[in-house]
Amino acid sequence: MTEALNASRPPASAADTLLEAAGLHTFYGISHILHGVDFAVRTGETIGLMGRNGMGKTTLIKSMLGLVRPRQGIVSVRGVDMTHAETHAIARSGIAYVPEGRGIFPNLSVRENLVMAARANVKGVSEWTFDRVIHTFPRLGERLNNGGAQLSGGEQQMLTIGRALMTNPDLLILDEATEGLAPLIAREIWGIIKAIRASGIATIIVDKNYAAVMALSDRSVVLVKGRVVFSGESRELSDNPDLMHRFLGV
Amino acid sequence: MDLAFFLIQLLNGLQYGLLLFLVASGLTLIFGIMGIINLAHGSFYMIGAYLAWSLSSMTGSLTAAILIAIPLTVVLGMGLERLLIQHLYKRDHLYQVLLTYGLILVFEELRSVIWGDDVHGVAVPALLSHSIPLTENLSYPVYRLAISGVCLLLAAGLYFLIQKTRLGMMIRAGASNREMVQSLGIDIKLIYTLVFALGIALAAFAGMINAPLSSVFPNMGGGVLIICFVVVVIGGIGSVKGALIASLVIGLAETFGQVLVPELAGMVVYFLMAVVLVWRPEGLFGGRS
Amino acid sequence: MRSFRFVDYLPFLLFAALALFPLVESTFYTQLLTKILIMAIFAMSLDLLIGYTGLVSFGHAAYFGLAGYALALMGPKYEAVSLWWSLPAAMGICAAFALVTGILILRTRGIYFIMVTLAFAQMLYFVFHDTKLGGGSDGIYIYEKPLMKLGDAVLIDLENLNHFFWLVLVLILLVYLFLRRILQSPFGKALVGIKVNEHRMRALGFPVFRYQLASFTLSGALAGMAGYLAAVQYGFVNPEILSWHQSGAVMMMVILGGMGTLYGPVIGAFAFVLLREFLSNDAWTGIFAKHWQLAMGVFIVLVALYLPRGLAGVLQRFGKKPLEEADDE
Amino acid sequence: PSGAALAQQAKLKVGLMLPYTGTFAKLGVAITNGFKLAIEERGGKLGGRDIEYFTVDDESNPAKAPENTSKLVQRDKVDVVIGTVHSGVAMGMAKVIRESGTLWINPNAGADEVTGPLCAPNIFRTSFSNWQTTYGLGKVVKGKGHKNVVFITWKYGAGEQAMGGFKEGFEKEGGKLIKELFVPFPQVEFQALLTEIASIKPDAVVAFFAGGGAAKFLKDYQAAGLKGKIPLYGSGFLTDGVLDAVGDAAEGIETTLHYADGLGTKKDDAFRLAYAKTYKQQPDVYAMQGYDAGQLLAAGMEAVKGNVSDKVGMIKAMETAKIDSPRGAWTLSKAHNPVQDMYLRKVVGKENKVQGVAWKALADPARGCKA
Amino acid sequence: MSEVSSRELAGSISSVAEVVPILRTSGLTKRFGGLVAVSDVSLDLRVGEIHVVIGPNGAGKSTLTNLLSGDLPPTSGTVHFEGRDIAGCSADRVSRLGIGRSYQKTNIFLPFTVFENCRLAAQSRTQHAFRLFHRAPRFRDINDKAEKAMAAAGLSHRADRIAQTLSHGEQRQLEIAMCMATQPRVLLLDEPLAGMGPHESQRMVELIKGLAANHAIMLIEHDMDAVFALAHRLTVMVNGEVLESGAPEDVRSSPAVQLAYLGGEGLLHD
Ligand SMILES: Nc1ncnc2c1ncn2[C@@H]1O[C@H](COP(=O)(O)OP(=O)(O)OP(=O)(O)O)[C@@H](O)[C@H]1O
Ligand SMILES: Nc1ncnc2c1ncn2[C@@H]1O[C@H](COP(=O)(O)OP(=O)(O)OP(=O)(O)O)[C@@H](O)[C@H]1O
Ligand SMILES: [Mg+2]
Ligand SMILES: [Mg+2]
Repeated sequence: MTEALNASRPPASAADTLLEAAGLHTFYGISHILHGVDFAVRTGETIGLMGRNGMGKTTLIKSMLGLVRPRQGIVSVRGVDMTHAETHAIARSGIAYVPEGRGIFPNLSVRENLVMAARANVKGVSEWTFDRVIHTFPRLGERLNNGGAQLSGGEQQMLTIGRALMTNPDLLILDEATEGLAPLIAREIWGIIKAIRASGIATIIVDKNYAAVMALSDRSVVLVKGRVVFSGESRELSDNPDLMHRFLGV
Repeated sequence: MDLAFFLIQLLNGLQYGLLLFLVASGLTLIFGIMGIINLAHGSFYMIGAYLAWSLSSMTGSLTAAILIAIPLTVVLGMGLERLLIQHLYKRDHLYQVLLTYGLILVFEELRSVIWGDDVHGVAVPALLSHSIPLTENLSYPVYRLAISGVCLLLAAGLYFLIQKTRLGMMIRAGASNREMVQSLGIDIKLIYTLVFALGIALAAFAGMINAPLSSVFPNMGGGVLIICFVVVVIGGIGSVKGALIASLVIGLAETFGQVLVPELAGMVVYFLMAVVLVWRPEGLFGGRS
Repeated sequence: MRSFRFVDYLPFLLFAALALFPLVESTFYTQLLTKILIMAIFAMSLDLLIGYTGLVSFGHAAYFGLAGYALALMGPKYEAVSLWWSLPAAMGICAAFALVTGILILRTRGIYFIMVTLAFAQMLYFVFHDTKLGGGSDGIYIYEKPLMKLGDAVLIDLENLNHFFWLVLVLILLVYLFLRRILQSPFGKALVGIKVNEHRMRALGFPVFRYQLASFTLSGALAGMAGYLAAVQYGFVNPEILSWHQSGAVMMMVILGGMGTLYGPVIGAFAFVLLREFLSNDAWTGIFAKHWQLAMGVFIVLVALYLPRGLAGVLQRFGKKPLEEADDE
Repeated sequence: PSGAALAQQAKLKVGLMLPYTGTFAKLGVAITNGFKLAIEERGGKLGGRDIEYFTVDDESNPAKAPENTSKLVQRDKVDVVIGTVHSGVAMGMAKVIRESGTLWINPNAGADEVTGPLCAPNIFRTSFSNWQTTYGLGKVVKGKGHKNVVFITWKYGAGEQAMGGFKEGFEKEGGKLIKELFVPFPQVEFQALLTEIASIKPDAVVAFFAGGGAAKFLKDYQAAGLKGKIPLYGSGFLTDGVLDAVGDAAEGIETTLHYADGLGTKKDDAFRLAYAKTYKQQPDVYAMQGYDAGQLLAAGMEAVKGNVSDKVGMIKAMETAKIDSPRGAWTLSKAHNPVQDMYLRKVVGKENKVQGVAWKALADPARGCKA
Repeated sequence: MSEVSSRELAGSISSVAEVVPILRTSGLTKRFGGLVAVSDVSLDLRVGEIHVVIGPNGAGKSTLTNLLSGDLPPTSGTVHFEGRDIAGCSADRVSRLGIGRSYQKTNIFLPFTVFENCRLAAQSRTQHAFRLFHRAPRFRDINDKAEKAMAAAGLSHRADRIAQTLSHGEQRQLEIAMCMATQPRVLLLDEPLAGMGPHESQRMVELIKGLAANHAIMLIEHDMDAVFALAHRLTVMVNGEVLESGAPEDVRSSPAVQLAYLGGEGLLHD
């Protein structure tokens, strides 16, 4: 199965780079977190971003989204420099973000959480609609009028993913999207990611389930202490227990 | 108390309550929905009243004055949000308290410099200047009733905006997590600027259409400030419906308080607030989470 | 190694300098300073709530004013009461009032808390404003200042401005040391924990309500001390001293000065009173004196914008550590 | 040079403690103007001495009153304090003034106590006591044939005192005050009580309000349809300074006050002309009271030839002075409150036109004054 | 004081549990409006036993924890702790009785240092609370407890970091450390491994295993590897009800559980 997944994707050319970060240095106050990180996602590509706790995965994502301002380096979307663009502008260019620890709006109902985010993609097409999201996560359909804070942890997670899909992104960034999901649902999420991938939407996956990540992604990037220590085909990594142990502690 | 008398007092109370809602509507938006503590709310109410007075004495018509003044207050609101308020969203709410307290002083003094310290009146538009007789010696001014109508419209409009439109959802979402809203591709900064300006304009608008009833005088904002907060809080923060009901309740309580327990009339509102909040710590309609 | 931190010793340096003040300056400024110190005590008591317990009280003047009225109504009209018992009694009354109201008020949180404190204060305001209990809206005089005697000897003559000043100075130092000590104790740490994350504190097993109530009561009592002194100073109380304007003013002092620092509110009290003094004095600001509110307003706006920790934040640059740990180790 | 001569060269320090910001700012300015006009008319000197002014904005805040007063008394060491508008502030001033013994001329605040229980040799008033503004009105209202009357005012000291004065005067004439209505101070929502008035159907209504509240009351009274059905009377403050604001809502309303428009006396005309010329606006009752404060001070200063240290002499002169005021000549009662004519005025257009004298040389009873 | 049925005895054969449950619920029910989030749940916890509760999202696991910890009052039913009914007790009472919990959604003191977070937690267990005139950092016993808790959760190297500046996973570790610092006898752990990487998870699993010796532990987890590594007893909840409860192996093979929760578990795992 893993074979098939990887084989179906021809390597993308550099020309259709969707999101790119070059030489990022990010600080929180005086602590230097990212040390010159290069990172790129091409159209339709799925990337697994891995690393142990506190290595800078989330920081990298936030730096690219303008939620944290890198002190050095360039972020560009489809070749356009967006280093200093506002977060909403970056998001508008077709990027959706599922943050770790969720980020639902507790004072909005489930329905409102979804509806407020609805947007067509950059080409004006809406593949993901309210109905489709509810169909994907029937559990949410049963809780439409619950406040966001009145959901179980896993329901909140589904809501966040559903909300991101409502923006019809070209690139979906999932930071620990399966955290707290029951195996069955987690499997569903992986299934959805697979489907998303098949539909040509690019994804960045950060997840503790390294096996699933590597199985689903075209390429893997591993961070250690804010530096990219591995970047290449996922298989390369998964086939090399030594690397796995050195970088990921497994 | 005979029945007719009682009914008229009931009308008084409801009408006064609607007036309160009118004045508090801007605060419902800025404080109740956006979560910004704006002590200068009364100042914008005052500015509205003074604008109504000075522009209507220039143009000779209150309607014209209002039409000119509203864009002015929107611009003022946008300017303030961009220049000042915006920098405080990430900080402790109490800095908003400090800043808007400073603004009260600034606006009060500017008012004195620009418009002086006199008491002024604004004429009721001729169309609405008659009264409807209720009893042999009591009648009801049509203008008051007209304002009540405007209040109800405003309440409905606000409710629709906040609860039913996507914009309303975005505003509410922004109050809980701005970063997340931005990550969804929504320019929350712009939205907040506009909504803040709308709130300011509402406060000023209340001052304008209230000017013929209340007259225009220095410090007129100070008196309404607290009562507006009381309205929003009793109703439950974030609830337009709550604010409306709270204003009606307060209107009735004050009206009947003055008649039935005149010695305690001053306290009635605060007593009511204390009771409501001790009984329901989140206000009448507050707190979804 | 314990490094020398300027901020730690500043209060004591200031204290020494202030103690000499009446010897070199005229009565008015001594009196003004006395008043500032009284407000500073008041502001510190509020900081215990706002800055450390996370309870923003917008009705703190209630306790301040109540103590004033307690003094005015406590003694016989034309005879001096003894400070020995009247001050504790006034503070006790405030503490009791804070305890009782606190039990009700502490059911609410956040902005609702702000408003219920206001409500209780306003009710008290109208009690004194609308009834003849304390002279109605015109207020009531305290004809004789309290006496501080030991046996038959008068220890401190409160009619003497300098003596009164020194009394207030000693009291503020005591209050400061007292609060500082308390805030470094486990009790104080728990209060800050409650401010930051009440829910978690409860889950950790802290009886949050009791802590809050203790803090509220203590704060009320200290506000009462300030109110008592304020009433003594001018021998006059009227309902305005428990109006929301007064509550607002002291809150501004706390925020302006810097919450959660204890000395911040003291700075705030100085800044608030002195600045107004300076700006509205035409000997200094000439024709602009008439528009002092404008300058004051602009100043406040600028502080809110550019000094994220209030005026005390400027001082903290000297002491290296941030807010939370500024007082231990 | 002798001490007295030295004193003569130094400037006379006059402290003005008045509201310059807030609701009463305009009154503070008018009083200041009036006072300064009186001084200017005397060449800017009193008793041969130049004047140095010290101003304090009291913000109409009673809580700050003692402190503000001591600013003038202790910091600036003024010879005389002129102030203030708000009765509550005046109460706080009295405390400090009585202790320091500084000369105080009160150009407005009408609290009965100031020239009652709190009276003192160094305390003077050139305006009125709250009692005075309505006592004479009792006779007027009764004289119009009204028997059962309702009084409405804010619930605060001044309102209650004005009501007390009216009640005393009215019931002495055989009238009956059937209801006392209070609005919480400073609220301006009158509808409930207007409805109550309509249901009581008294012969007349007497009101004590001022400033913005007065304007609103007059308009509401008219809008409720009561105007023209139940006659409205009041102390003069009801219709002073608000006529521009209320349109025709005040037309025809009769009030009593110690001043009025169109008195037509030489002194008044001269005052009005001079004031209008200097300040480019019409004087009002507050300006007149300030002006008289200046005149009273001048009388004292001239008697002692500028030697303020002769306090006894100065007080004596002021006590016995006959002030030639725009309102008509007046003298001081034993408690240092003006003994003055109360005019009956009627609103005609934008003026409070004088109708006659409601009470000749009315003196405040100065209850509780032991001095 | 409580009768122990033979079935229960049989169920705990694999564990080293004491026979008498320290905490037991019966008929525990919680309604939110029309929704019955927890329905008639009866289970018990024993010292020495790890009782794992699993179930689909929204099954009511966290709500159950909230009922046991006093965060929510039950609609009906009882919670007996050492024989006395604590249903409806406030959260702080329950905590002081010796029932500690961690939160699924990180719930820590963000502006404090890691050490201060743990110190506060440890402080809650002491009698010093109202001793107003002693500096808090001088209490040795408290400090020691805090240090130990940090070490156990593998956070010692972060002791002086402000909690807000920790990464997500580190915050999860702190969450556990704080729970430990209160030295409870009963531990209610709501998805403690969520957000932790495999390496950190491994350490946490060891930690929990070690704690089992003298604690009663209720563990909620979705990480099946951890679940089966730890569970002495397994309860599956679905729609607020207990679907199955017993020895892990038995439960695992139950078709109902397979269908409702596990699915074809491990498809992507290998
Ligand atoms: N707001 C902040 N201020 C200071 N330091 C921070 C902040 N947020 C994160 N850090 C630090 O930056 C480093 C990287 O954090 P980041 O959140 O990017 O890690 P991560 O790889 O996403 O880890 P995890 O898997 O635990 O989520 C960590 O050491 C963390 O302590
Ligand atoms: N305060 C509340 N009001 C209304 N419904 C609620 C509330 N809290 C929880 N719920 C609902 O109760 C159900 C049980 O929630 P709970 O959090 O206990 O689930 P859970 O088993 O912990 O799920 P997860 O594994 O996803 O964390 C959910 O469907 C949730 O939507
Ligand atoms: Mg992360
Ligand atoms: Mg859960």
